[in-house]
Amino acid sequence: MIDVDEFATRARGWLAENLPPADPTRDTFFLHAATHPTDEEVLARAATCRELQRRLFDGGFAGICVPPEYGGQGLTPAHQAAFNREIRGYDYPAEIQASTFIPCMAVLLEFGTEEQKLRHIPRMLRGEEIWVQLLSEPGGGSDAAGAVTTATRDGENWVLNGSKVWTTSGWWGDWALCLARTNWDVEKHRGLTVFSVPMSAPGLEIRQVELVNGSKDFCQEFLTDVVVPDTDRIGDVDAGWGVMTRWLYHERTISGGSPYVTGGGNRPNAGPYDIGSLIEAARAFGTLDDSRTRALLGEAQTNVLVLRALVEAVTRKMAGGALPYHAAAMTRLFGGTSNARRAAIATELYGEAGVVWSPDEETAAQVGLGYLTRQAACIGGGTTEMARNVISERLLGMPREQRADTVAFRDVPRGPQAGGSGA
Amino acid sequence: MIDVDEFATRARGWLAENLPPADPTRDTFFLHAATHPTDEEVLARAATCRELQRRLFDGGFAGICVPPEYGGQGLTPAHQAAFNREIRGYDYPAEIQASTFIPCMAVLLEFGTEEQKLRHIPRMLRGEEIWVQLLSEPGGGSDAAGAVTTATRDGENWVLNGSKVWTTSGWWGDWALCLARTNWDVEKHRGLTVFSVPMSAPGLEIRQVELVNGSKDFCQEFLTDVVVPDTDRIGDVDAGWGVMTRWLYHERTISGGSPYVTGGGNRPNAGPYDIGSLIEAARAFGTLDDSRTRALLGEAQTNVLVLRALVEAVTRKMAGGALPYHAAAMTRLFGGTSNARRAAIATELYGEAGVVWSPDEETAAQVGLGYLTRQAACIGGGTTEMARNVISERLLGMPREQRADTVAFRDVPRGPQAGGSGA
Amino acid sequence: MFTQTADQDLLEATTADYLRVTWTPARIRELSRLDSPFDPALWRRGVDLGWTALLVPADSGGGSVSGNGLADLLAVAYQFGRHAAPGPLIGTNVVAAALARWGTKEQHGGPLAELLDGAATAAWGYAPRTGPRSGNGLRAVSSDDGVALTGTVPLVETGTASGYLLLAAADAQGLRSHYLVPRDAPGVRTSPLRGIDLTRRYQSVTLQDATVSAAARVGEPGSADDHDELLLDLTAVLQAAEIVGTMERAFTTTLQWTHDRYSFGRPLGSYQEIKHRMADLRTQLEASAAVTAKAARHVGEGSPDARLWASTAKAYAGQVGPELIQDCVQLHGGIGVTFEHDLHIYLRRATVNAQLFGTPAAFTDRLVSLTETALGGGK
Amino acid sequence: MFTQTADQDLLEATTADYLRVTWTPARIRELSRLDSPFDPALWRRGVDLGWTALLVPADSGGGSVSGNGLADLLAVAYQFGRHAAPGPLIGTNVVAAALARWGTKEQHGGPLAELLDGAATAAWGYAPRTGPRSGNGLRAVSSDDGVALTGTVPLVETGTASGYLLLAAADAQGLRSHYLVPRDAPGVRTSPLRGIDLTRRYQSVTLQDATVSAAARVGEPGSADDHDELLLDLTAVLQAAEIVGTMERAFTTTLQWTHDRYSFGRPLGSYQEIKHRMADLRTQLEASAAVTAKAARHVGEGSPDARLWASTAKAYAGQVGPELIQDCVQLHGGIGVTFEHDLHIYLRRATVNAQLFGTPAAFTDRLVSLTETALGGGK
Repeated sequence: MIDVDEFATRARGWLAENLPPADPTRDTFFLHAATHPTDEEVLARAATCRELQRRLFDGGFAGICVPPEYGGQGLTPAHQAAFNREIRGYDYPAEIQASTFIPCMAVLLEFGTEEQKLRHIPRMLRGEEIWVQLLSEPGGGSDAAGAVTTATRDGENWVLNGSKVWTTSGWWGDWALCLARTNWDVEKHRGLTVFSVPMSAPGLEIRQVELVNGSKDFCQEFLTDVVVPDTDRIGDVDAGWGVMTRWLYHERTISGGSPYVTGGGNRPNAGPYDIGSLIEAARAFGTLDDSRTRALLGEAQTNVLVLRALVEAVTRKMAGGALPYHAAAMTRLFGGTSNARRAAIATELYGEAGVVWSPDEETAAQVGLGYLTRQAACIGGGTTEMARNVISERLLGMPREQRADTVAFRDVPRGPQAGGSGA
Repeated sequence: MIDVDEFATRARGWLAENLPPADPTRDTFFLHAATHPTDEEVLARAATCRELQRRLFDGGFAGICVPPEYGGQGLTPAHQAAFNREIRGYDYPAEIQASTFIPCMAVLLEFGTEEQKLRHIPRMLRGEEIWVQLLSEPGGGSDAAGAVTTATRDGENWVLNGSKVWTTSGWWGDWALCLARTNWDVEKHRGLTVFSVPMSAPGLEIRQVELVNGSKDFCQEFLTDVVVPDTDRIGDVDAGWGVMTRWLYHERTISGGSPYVTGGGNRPNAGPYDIGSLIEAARAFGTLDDSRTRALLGEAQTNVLVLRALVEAVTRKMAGGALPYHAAAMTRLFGGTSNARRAAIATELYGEAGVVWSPDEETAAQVGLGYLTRQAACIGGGTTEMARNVISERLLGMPREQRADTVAFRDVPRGPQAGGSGA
Repeated sequence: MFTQTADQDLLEATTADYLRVTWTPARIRELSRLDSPFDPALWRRGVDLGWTALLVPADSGGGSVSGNGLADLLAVAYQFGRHAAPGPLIGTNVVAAALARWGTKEQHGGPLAELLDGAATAAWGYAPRTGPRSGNGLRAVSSDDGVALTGTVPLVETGTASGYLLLAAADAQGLRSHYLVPRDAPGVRTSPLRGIDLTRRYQSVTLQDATVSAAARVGEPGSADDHDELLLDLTAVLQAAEIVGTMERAFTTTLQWTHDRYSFGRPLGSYQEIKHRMADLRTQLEASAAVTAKAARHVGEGSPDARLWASTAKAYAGQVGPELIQDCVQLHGGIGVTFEHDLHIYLRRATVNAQLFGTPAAFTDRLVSLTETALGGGK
Repeated sequence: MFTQTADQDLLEATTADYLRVTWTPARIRELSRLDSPFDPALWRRGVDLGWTALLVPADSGGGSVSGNGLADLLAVAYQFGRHAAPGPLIGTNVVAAALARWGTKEQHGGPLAELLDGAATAAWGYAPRTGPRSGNGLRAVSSDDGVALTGTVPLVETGTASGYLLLAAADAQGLRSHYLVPRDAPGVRTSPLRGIDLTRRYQSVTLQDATVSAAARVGEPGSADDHDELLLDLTAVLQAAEIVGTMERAFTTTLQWTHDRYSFGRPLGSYQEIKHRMADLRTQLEASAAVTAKAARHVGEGSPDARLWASTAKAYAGQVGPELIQDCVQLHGGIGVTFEHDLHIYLRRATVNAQLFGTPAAFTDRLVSLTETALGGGK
């Protein structure tokens, strides 16, 4: 196997020849953008991502940790990490790392049949298949295992009915992993099955969801008699929760530690909350030497640095066995709350300028709109409340909450708004 | 009945003749004192309180809202309020308003027999009987109805065994209201009875509890075969919870609204957290014009003013029926948390000076020691957690917590430390 | 939310009825797509309910229903918050109050009457002295033609096209005076701003030798510094009242949600952590309402403590209001950050009210200065 | 709490064993009644475990067990926090580090050797530039007799009677240099201070022509400003480590309490609101440990980011540490504010560490200044 340094050297040369530089002014991440791309712009960018991914594949840098039989390079996480360092400053297909590679490709690698892997993974690595997640449901909230989208067996096929939501990039994805209920007569975790579904399947309608800040990247899907062949089932029937556990694990590696993504993963850049940007704003406002302003700036930056130290420490301790896997919930909690706090700090620093701005004040607009969606940092990818449950029950061993959902799923109380959008 | 203004005029004249001025340097309230009185000093002050109370009685100003047959003046809360305004600036027996008059006298007035009232209330009003509360128990926490101190019937007497704690002024009180369990075979609220007990009763041992700040005003009592005649029972056998409900209600009126106390009740003065004191400190430190310091000062004072507005509004709304009685839990919650926050603010303002001080820096010492006991503001008189339960369940009508104590009390799980001090 | 008289209840109820029908959340979302959502006819119908009369004495054409016009207006502003209704309610009332107190008879007969019958709206061109939105300040040069005003005003709310601006300008001696400037006066140029409120729109204003008659001055020469402080008190109380309205609406919506929404087979509201948060939020709501009502009473009566209470109300409600609504968003989960849900309408309104016309931090500092003065050591 | 080498684990374990037996909570409560709780024999036995050697290179008589002495000392300080053990651990180590780095051969042979074998302890007389404890600063006047020091040092920790003080004094040109001053030097007068820590005692120091030999200077003339910053980094990291120890002890105690204590027939820990608070506290504990360990690595290695991480560690742990313990007190109820309970001894230690040698706010400001500099726009 090629040694890591040599690999890095080779990558450095190849990148300089083959990838364009990143455009620092382009903010690909919906949470901070004050203006949002048109659908045409999104599709154009998706095409670019496919093309960039294809270049990586052709250059021998796609799927660095993926076995060669599926089109990968068969190298180690250390090689991927080295490549991720080298690729800084280049444009790369950031928008398809999640969810195509994590969690979807990672799940396929673990649970797919040989046929499924051979069919999909090379196409993923060549940028030909973009995958999304049909996971959350309108009535579901934090309870992934409470899915009510139903798959009914029909000979060699399954027929899916229900609704999914919070599908990032849903409207321009090619394929999806989809969690569905295949048995209502057992406890909720024991009646789930995972399928792969083409997003173009008949009966699958996609609607873009507009967020408070104008973003339309999330989608809601309505499944009406969508037919899926049994050969597209991922894992055993009614064994979907086992798949889900790993699915959710891989999804969480977005904040670091996945061997399957190129670049830093789709981590949002700091945008208007970056300390440099905040300091610059305070200087422009003439408040930089004000001690209250400095206390806020320092708090914002303390949050960033402590989070960095925490992620490193928890990752190290989990790797060494000093902390169990559930300890990752601490980084999720700290990350969410500290992110939300930074949005509040920015709003406080900007004051009047953060709620009303002139058309050329792009950063102020980002602060204003960012404040409106700040709780997304504590909701998306599992709420901070769920993280607190995990920490207290799994890490600290405190008593589990009383549950009313351990009976057959069909008898679980679902409340007056069950299945509805709840709005 | 004498008209309120006339009564106030009469009081004004009488006070000028008969009561000494208050000594503003004397802090009678343990929470803020950095140095604590010796036992001798406490007893001397108690004697002064008795003497002052006697003067009030002789002057016709004791028990303003108490019926004349029990030694009171038979007037209205408006008269009491007018008197409380007039007495500002005079020394008055602040230390025996609570618990002698509220809750003890108030409970006797509601639940005592005619004989009990005639026997005790005039003596209370003359300063001859100081009453304390034997209520909390070492293993009890927030659950007043979970008392395990037991009263067993023995002919015309009851025999009490158990332990009580957090008895303010316990070691120099004359009599006590005592809550005891008289029936272990029914649900916890239905097996309680209230008794009056002389603090000098044989078998009643009293130990002063030292707090973190050096205060020794609280006591723990150990009851070993304490004999109480049935004629000292307050209310019916096993009907103690009905008494308790009112007992706790009267106790809470310490923060305003009781017709039975002279002066402002035993409300702690602001001490080192008073905004004037904080501003003076900041000026001495040279930080008064620092914007961070001003933000902290402003937050401290905002807390004070908002609490004042909240108490007034809730009191007014409860009186007018716009809010139920349980709304008072909001003032308890806000009062507790805002008090604790003020202690943190003072510590932040004092910085180095609030943790190490020279012997002559009395206010700094108060800040340092006050920080150590700051949670007392969120614990004493019912924790803020209990207040949140009350607000959510009683005021907002949210679902009640799952309970494990609705069976016969003897079968309620009490955990490994039941009955112990828990330390 | 406030303890008030039967007449105040009636004023609040008619306002609430009108706003509920007129400004549904769906309608507000539609208006957000428009460049100019102000509707003169709808505004006039609101004005007919008394919205602009309350801070103006009866002998100037207005009238209070309780003797304390600000306390009356409190409930109107509260309902504006509950419905995130467009205005311009606060600016028009504040300018009307200024004209009623300090205006000439001519100003009462003309502009004030227009505000009172809804023909025009007004905005107060307040600029903080420091921070990101501190304006350059206007300069006033007197001549035989009148007074020429030059400079920029960072931000005023829009309304009727031919409405009024109350602007402070300094003369050569540095004395600041207020002037009532028609929006369409020559030399007045406005540029649209963007912001987070869906229906309230703001402009920056540039004046270049915008000339008004000497009779456009409001109040004695040099009185603007003092008068600004009073207008700031009025604005702060009304903003706080709107914030309380947004808080109430978000809280009530969320309480219902915790009842209807089930998680793991149990209502969300049966989880103790959720219950305790709701208890905290309910307490903050009550506290915000309490301090705002107290401020309205004091400012409306012109009591010595008026400024202290106005500052406290804005400092407190401005701090906890948006945070309360953010917690409501959190309790809703993902749906709470979608445009089709209503919560953000109230979050936007609360946040704009909190930050404009003096941030909570600025009012906190003001409170400290007032306290210093009251204690005798102030600057 | 930290990821460390086997040698570091051993150092921590022997320290923990010794402290647990020697400084029981009951013993600490007893010592709080004494005027002078320092015990030279007990200190020497601790020093024999290596407590004062870690920041001193082997060729100066010290030695690290991992190559990064500060990372080693981290675990010792952490255990000091867990036991609220008296020292003076931090001051002695910081002065030892100063002597090792900048001291003369004579200073290595004399005072440093005494610190290394436990015969003496030392204190660094740091005075913040602003705020309540800003000292007047010392002045140094050189003559043939040596250097005469005059002025006050607001606060030093006590230790051995004949120990050392490391003090910075400014000469006539305003250049500040460090001097090693014996506590019992003529002209040195101490006054006892009081405070919230039960066993750590502090004094203020007044020097009146306290004359030391010119050889008492530590480091080049005028180097004290720079050197103070490094000593501040070391102190901040060690204080943060002690705070993490107090947090861990309070948290663990409280977790057990929520298991054992029943309320309304259920363990306290079965209430969701309590569970979520414990989750928050556990996360703050882990975060404090993480940032402190990272700071120790960077400062110990002298990396370019050392000062940034040291400031962050003290700012963060100093802020959340005492608050975490206060929440533990709250979860205990009334018993948590009694003298006989142990919680307050950790609260005291955490709070003293947070506030002395630079408050969390001061380090937050320092962090911003460092960031400004790193971004190229700093002052």
